[in-house]
Amino acid sequence: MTSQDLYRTVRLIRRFEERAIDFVRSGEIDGGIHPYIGQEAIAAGVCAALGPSDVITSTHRGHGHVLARGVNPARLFAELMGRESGLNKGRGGSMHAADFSLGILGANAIVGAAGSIATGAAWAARRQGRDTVAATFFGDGAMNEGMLLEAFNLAALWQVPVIFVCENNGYATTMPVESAVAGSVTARAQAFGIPGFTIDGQDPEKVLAATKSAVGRARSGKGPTFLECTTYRFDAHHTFEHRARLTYRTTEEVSAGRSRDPVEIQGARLTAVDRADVDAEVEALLDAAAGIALGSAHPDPAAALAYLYASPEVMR
Amino acid sequence: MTSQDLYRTVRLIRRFEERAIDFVRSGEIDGGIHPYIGQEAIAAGVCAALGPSDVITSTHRGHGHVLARGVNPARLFAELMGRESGLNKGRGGSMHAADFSLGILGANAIVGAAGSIATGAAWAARRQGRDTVAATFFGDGAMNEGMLLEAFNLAALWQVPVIFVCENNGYATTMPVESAVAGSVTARAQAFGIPGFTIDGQDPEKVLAATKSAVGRARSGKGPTFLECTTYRFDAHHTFEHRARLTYRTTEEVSAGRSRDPVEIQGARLTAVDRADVDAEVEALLDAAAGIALGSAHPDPAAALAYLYASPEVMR
Amino acid sequence: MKLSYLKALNRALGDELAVDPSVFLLGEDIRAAASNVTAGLYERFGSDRVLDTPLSEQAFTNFATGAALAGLRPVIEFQIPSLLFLVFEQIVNQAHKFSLMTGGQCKVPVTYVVPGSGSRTGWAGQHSDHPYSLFAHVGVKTVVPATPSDAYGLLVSAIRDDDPVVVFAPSGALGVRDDVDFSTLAPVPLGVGRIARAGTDVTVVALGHLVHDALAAADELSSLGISIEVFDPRTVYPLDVDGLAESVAKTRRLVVIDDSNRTSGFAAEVLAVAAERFDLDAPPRRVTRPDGAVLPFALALDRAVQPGRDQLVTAIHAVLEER
Amino acid sequence: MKLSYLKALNRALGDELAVDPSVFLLGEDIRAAASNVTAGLYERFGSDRVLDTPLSEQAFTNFATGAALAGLRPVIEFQIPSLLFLVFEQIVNQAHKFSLMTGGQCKVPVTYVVPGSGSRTGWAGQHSDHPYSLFAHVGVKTVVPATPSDAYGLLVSAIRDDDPVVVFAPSGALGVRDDVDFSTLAPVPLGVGRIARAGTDVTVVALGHLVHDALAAADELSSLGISIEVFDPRTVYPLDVDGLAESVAKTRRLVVIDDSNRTSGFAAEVLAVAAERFDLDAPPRRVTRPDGAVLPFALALDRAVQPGRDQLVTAIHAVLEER
Ligand SMILES: Cc1ncc(C[n+]2csc(CCOP(=O)(O)OP(=O)(O)O)c2C)c(N)n1
Ligand SMILES: Cc1ncc(C[n+]2csc(CCOP(=O)(O)OP(=O)(O)O)c2C)c(N)n1
Ligand SMILES: [Mg+2]
Ligand SMILES: [Mg+2]
Repeated sequence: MTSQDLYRTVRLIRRFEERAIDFVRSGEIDGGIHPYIGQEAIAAGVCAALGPSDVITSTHRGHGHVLARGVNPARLFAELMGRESGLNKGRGGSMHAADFSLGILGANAIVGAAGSIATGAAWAARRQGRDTVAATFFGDGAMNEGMLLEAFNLAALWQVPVIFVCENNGYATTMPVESAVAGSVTARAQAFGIPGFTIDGQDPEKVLAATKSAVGRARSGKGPTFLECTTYRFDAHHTFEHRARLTYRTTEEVSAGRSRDPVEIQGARLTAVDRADVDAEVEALLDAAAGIALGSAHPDPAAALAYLYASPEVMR
Repeated sequence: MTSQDLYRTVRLIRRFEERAIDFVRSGEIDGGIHPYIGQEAIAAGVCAALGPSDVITSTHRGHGHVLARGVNPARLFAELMGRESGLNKGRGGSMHAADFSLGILGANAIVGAAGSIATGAAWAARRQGRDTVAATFFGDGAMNEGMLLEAFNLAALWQVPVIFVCENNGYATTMPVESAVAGSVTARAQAFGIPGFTIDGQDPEKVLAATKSAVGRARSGKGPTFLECTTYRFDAHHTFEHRARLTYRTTEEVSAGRSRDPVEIQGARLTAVDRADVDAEVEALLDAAAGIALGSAHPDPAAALAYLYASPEVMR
Repeated sequence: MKLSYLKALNRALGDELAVDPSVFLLGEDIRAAASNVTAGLYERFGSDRVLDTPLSEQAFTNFATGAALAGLRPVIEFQIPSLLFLVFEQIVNQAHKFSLMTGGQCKVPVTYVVPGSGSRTGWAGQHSDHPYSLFAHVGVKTVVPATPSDAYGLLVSAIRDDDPVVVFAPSGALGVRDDVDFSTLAPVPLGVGRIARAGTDVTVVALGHLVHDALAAADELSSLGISIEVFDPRTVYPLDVDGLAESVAKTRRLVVIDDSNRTSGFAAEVLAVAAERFDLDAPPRRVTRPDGAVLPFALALDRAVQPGRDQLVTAIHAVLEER
Repeated sequence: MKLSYLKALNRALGDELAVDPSVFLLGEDIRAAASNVTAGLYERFGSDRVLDTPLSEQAFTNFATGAALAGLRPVIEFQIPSLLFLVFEQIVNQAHKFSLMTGGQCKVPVTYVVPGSGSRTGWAGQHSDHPYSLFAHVGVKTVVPATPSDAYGLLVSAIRDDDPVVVFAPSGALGVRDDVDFSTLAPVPLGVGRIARAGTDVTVVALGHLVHDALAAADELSSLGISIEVFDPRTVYPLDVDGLAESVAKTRRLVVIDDSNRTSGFAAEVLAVAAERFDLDAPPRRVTRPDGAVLPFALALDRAVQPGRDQLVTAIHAVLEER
């Protein structure tokens, strides 16, 4: 994984999200998205440390995770647009993007839910003799969900090869982390006997390095690791905020947060020429992807309940 | 609170439970109980530190808590026997004994549920200008319930005057605490910024002392305290175990556990004469209580749904 | 004056906070009023009365139960209908059961409000449930107001009620506006339905946003000379069976439109009551979500899974033709 | 040979563990087999196949979903029916929804077993629920076997099914024994009911332990010359409507006995189907728990709240007298 690869990923996510926001505005994407802008280094760094047989779970703010894991951007755009060619055939939308062929067990719209799913998947893979490591993403808000804390316990008890990646962007919607998380984020994981580290979530290289050692631990049977990645959400909690007047962050704070931009941090590690090349490459990729998505078919409403059951004969 | 008072409480609980087990055997109590035998020092010590306006919540293994808080043993026996004169008019049974006039907000049959109820009650009392402290009891098994861990967070964030009393008796039914609790019990509370202490749960005086300082903290606005009281359950998880052949503790372990008996530990602090006096007093009290309970009326099945709603006109 | 549904909820909360010091609100992002339901209330009543919670639904639901046991009247806002699944134990097994289990020693006057229940454009499978039938089944008082005036009046009654009450504010109704004189806003008793439109040929039972679909269908059919009576029970549980019986006694034909799944949903209950007690001239019909429904993201699919006006009109024709 | 209901469940688990290496069990105290359902299985299959869990129901339910996504077939034992309330989100909003939401990329073959559902003597308000109608309503496959052979056959089918399935083993049925040749034990397909007793005058629909009450009532009434057909749907969802229709076409009279609450319960669904589709000679009747039922501890009160044989006989007489 070169600096250039990491840059490509963060740049891809950034530009994907900016285009997705445009598609929300233009009405091509119904209902809006939770933009990942500002947090790209985390997805890029974590996924760069994973191998092909590994699995991830994602969140409501999940486009970055699945892009970093290598999904076809055309199929992600198509999913956001509810098209049949979407990752989930248009059935999932922004909060459920999944690609099981890449080990993406799905984004999850319930905060704190996916940690235990990832833990179960990693345990099951190991029990079947596979060398799988799971990485599960969640926000600072999820640290207050009991079901996630329960998952820490299972993972620690059974030495499950899972990496808990907390993206601490300072807020759960409008709730500041200091008003929501008593004690400290890493202490919560450490209390379960899980090694917990706080890392700079704006720097893809740092995230990659930390994840690499966590993957090493997991693969060698040493169990879970917890990574708190400090970061900042540059944009709205959700695009609905572009229309609502929610005041919970000062403009000074937002500017300060934006000043440490993962795209710039990683971009600065490339020559201007290389960077321009990657930028052009990403733009071409996304132009093509958006075009494919916009051109692809809408699913047939008659098949609205397709895939509801594994055995379709259930329905009356 | 004298040594004699504490002894009276542990002795009362012990003998109450022994009689209750007899009533289960004789069929006067339907369905069985979770005996508190061996853990009496905790209920006695904690409740001795509370004042009249304080509140407690209890558990499936709750007779000791409510007795230590001062309920009329006749009404507790009557509740276990499903009589109209029972604490809950025979509607609650062993796992739900409540006496709101004494601030007993109920035992709870769902492990881990009551901690957040106690936290809410304590917060509400304070908001209404009352000087209330809540003590909430739970087992080592409850430490793995996310909803309890969530309660730690709320209590710590909002500096709620609540004392979390973990009775670590080494097992959740048949599950040893070492196989169930990764990390450490107190670390879990400390991770939320709650001062957490491990104390000898077999010695009523030690429990009382620790609770006193926790009550002091709570009353002076310093928020929650967590007390891990190490103890041992002398009898079955539940009286059904008297009939089932569950093997999860060696006889050596059980003997070792029983060797530190709270009744003996506290009894040794009394003169033989004083001790015999208390014993006789307790026996007389329980004789009378059992007699009252056995003689009291069964509720009318026609009123089976009484108290279902605050406004009875709901039912059709 | 125009009153929107959302503003009606907001006004009900503000009025109750003002008149009763034991009322307080808790929930996620209610200080910033992300859903708009609590707009201005933090500024007006302060942090002791409008309590922003961490994402700890189970604990804060039980916290509300505890606060109720200690004498307060908590109102919880839930951002998403499926959060009620997450706190199902806390509502159904705790709050609901305390009164009977303690032999009447206590009351648990907690109100659970879900603004934006049912399908919301783009929110997909895990955010589009409408679980009012579940709460009715377990016997928790359950309210689904259709209009701003009812939203106001039923929410006020829910808060004043001494039992737990769940209030669903369907996203499909949030945009509705009433032309009302604010001074006439008043509590609406739980358990009493209303005739949303009088008619003689068929009784259509509808709840929440579907009342408006039923009214539209009635308009459409009136041009064909078909006279529809729209009965809005307002409360799912307890159900106003007498009001329903009165309507059906007149029309002798019954269709229910219901945004829950078919099996053992609200419509099933209405049909069961009909089977037991009503004399009908044709078998009744229900228009519901399909069994096991999970709402797909793509908008046309999401719509295809929800009960709609076309199906309602078809069902009305069917009960008119049969027998 | 005599086969007890409990042993049948145990045998089904043992057989499936033996034939399919992807099957594994998890739950509380299943190693020591506190409920007896897993007796001997830890010794036979070891700790990787029989996994004792901490009290973390939400996490281990999702853990099972994750394991299923990774290719295993988890079976979870829940000690108490109300634990299903605690994991309602994890079953209904997660396991159930994965297939549709991912566009069919995955399956979630998890089985949830509740040995001892419904009232158990002395366990009182929070441990005596029978929430099968809730799962049927949301569309999770739901099974309530009445006999040991069915307990075996339906549990095997549940484990082999590629969707989540909830299996309720009513405490009132755990003591039932069948005289069976063990070699005849076989899977019983989900969604297919059975005639537990043939008759001509009234169809009584019953599930689980109530099948035995219905059979006893039928015996009692046969001495009065009344011929009862007992229809046991076995699966609450999907419901064998065709089997039911066939029975009712013969008897033209219908009573349902159901251990759930009345409003929008299983009986409501059967009556709704009857109202829509069946020609009956008398209004159907349902015998259920009362609405909002919380089971009081005192035994006589607990019994008074449960649907019983006397009420069933009264209801049967009622449908025979009317019209
Ligand atoms: C259990 C649950 N509670 C509430 C919500 C509504 N909700 C969606 S995102 C969000 C904030 C999440 O904050 P955090 O975990 O920090 O993630 P971030 O949005 O900052 O990425 C909330 C409250 C939800 N989806 N699930
Ligand atoms: C949430 C929940 N899960 C499981 C049970 C069943 N159960 C009752 S007591 C118990 C063990 C509790 O262990 P612990 O908390 O250590 O308390 P102890 O019994 O040792 O006093 C279990 C599993 C329950 N009542 N509630
Ligand atoms: Mg956040
Ligand atoms: Mg214990």
